[in-house]
Amino acid sequence: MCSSVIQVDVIVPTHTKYLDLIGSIGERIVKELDGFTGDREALAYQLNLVLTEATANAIKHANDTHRKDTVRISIHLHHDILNIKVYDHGQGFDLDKVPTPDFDHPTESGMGLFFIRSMMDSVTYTRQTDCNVLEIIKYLK
Amino acid sequence: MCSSVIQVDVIVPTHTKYLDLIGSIGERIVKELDGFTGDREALAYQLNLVLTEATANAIKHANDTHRKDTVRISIHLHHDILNIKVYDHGQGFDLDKVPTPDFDHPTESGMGLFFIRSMMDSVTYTRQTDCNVLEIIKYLK
Amino acid sequence: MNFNLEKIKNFSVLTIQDERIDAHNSAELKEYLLDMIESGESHIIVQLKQVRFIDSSGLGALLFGHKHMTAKAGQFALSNIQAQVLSMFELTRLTRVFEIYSDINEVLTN
Amino acid sequence: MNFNLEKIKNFSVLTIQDERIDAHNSAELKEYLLDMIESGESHIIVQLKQVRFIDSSGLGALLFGHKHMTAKAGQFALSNIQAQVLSMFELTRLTRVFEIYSDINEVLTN
Ligand SMILES: Nc1ncnc2c1ncn2[C@@H]1O[C@H](COP(=O)(O)OP(=O)(O)O)[C@@H](O)[C@H]1O
Ligand SMILES: Nc1ncnc2c1ncn2[C@@H]1O[C@H](COP(=O)(O)OP(=O)(O)O)[C@@H](O)[C@H]1O
Repeated sequence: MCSSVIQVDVIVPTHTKYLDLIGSIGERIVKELDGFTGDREALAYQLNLVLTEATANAIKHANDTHRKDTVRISIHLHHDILNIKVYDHGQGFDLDKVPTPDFDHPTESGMGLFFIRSMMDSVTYTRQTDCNVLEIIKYLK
Repeated sequence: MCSSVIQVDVIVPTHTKYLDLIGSIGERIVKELDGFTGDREALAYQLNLVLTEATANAIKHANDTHRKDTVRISIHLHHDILNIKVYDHGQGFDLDKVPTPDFDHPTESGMGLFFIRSMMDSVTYTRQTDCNVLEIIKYLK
Repeated sequence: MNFNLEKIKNFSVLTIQDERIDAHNSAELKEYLLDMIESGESHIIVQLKQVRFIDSSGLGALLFGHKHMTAKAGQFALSNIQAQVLSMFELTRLTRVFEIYSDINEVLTN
Repeated sequence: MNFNLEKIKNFSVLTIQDERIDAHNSAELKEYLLDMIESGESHIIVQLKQVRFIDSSGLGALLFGHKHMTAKAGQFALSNIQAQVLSMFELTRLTRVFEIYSDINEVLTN
């Protein structure tokens, strides 16, 4: 237990039906932000979206039959820093190689990480020994 | 990571302003129950209430200045078993000695554990080396 | 907590404008009721139409109002309680203690 | 996903009756649009009034409908998009791709 103001850890089966739950929890946490002077509704939407996109990626692109088929998401709010981690057990990927969508020739997929990057302040993906972590940070002030 | 269907762990400061968040998360989880044939709205209310009462008790009755002032709540849904744990770092109490409210002479307090016991199937309170745990179980079928 | 206080006939109608009464705001409700009673109100109706959720401390706050009011031989009524909230009163047999009306007009037109 | 399909004048108005379009139900939306197009509908309006939330896969499903329809020289329009949802179209410049109406009557009365 560290001095995080709010910490929510969720584990759900790797199934898209749980995206709504994850997104809603994120949206709900926005209500608890003290002293946030920005557009709360926009932030609630953004957090819902970012959690939805990141969790959907862990479900879609990181299937692994050897591990338990669950996905873990952690949301930490520590003062004005919002930190989201989404863990997967797939083969991993190189975040730096994911291109920005070509807006002149839009395609049906490939917009998820673009949204995450546009809305948040820092996005990293690291391969650890037993899992991969997509870490997303947003500074609220 | 075990085979829990849904697992949500929340840590918040020991402040009553977070009761709503905790209760709302519980209420939201009820939406995800597959194949629950009972009254979903009533169950959502009950879960909200039970989480609110248990967390409020950890905040009100178990203040401890030596530990970090946070309260941890875990909600596990494993098939048809809903398991709630609320951790506190106070001096603890004897759950068996808490009397049923006297309905002929109602008082302003002392109804929280009565609600928890009436609505859930099993309630235990155990002192562990580093904390106390109120564990609540509800069988959903 | 957000309240709306209205004088209708000889009643003071207190409408709770929060969806939730719990340990976070019940002390404020208690204080507000105490202030009303001490300032001489003798017919209080608490309208709970907007309240979706009440916990044991919320019931306690209302019981506090009821006790103080009846000690002064005044009237303390509750109205427009939502179904799930009402079941909390039923479980604790508080339906026998409180004067409860399904609609505020039932009290006002009596 | 819950849809409501109505024929108004020569338009097929598809109203999405879910508040949320995400990776869980976007494939169903795609299939439904494909079925409509393959069965010969040539003027489709997707009404999004009730949609509070859309993710990238939801935008993808609508883009799929747009592409298939325009390939057949048909009309594919969107209407009544909520503000937050509209901002997703703006961020991806999809406002330049889709025919978007703030109200369905704008299309119907043209
Ligand atoms: N957790 C992940 N594991 C493996 N690959 C991933 C993961 N997340 C994203 N990717 C890769 O990055 C690409 C871009 O992701 P994204 O922008 O979300 O769009 P989409 O999921 O629609 O393809 C994906 O197609 C996939 O190849
Ligand atoms: N986590 C706890 N730590 C210590 N004492 C507790 C705890 N939870 C409950 N209690 C004791 O049990 C009593 C009954 O609790 P409850 O039925 O919730 O009513 P209330 O909190 O209104 O007194 C409390 O007054 C308190 O003495």
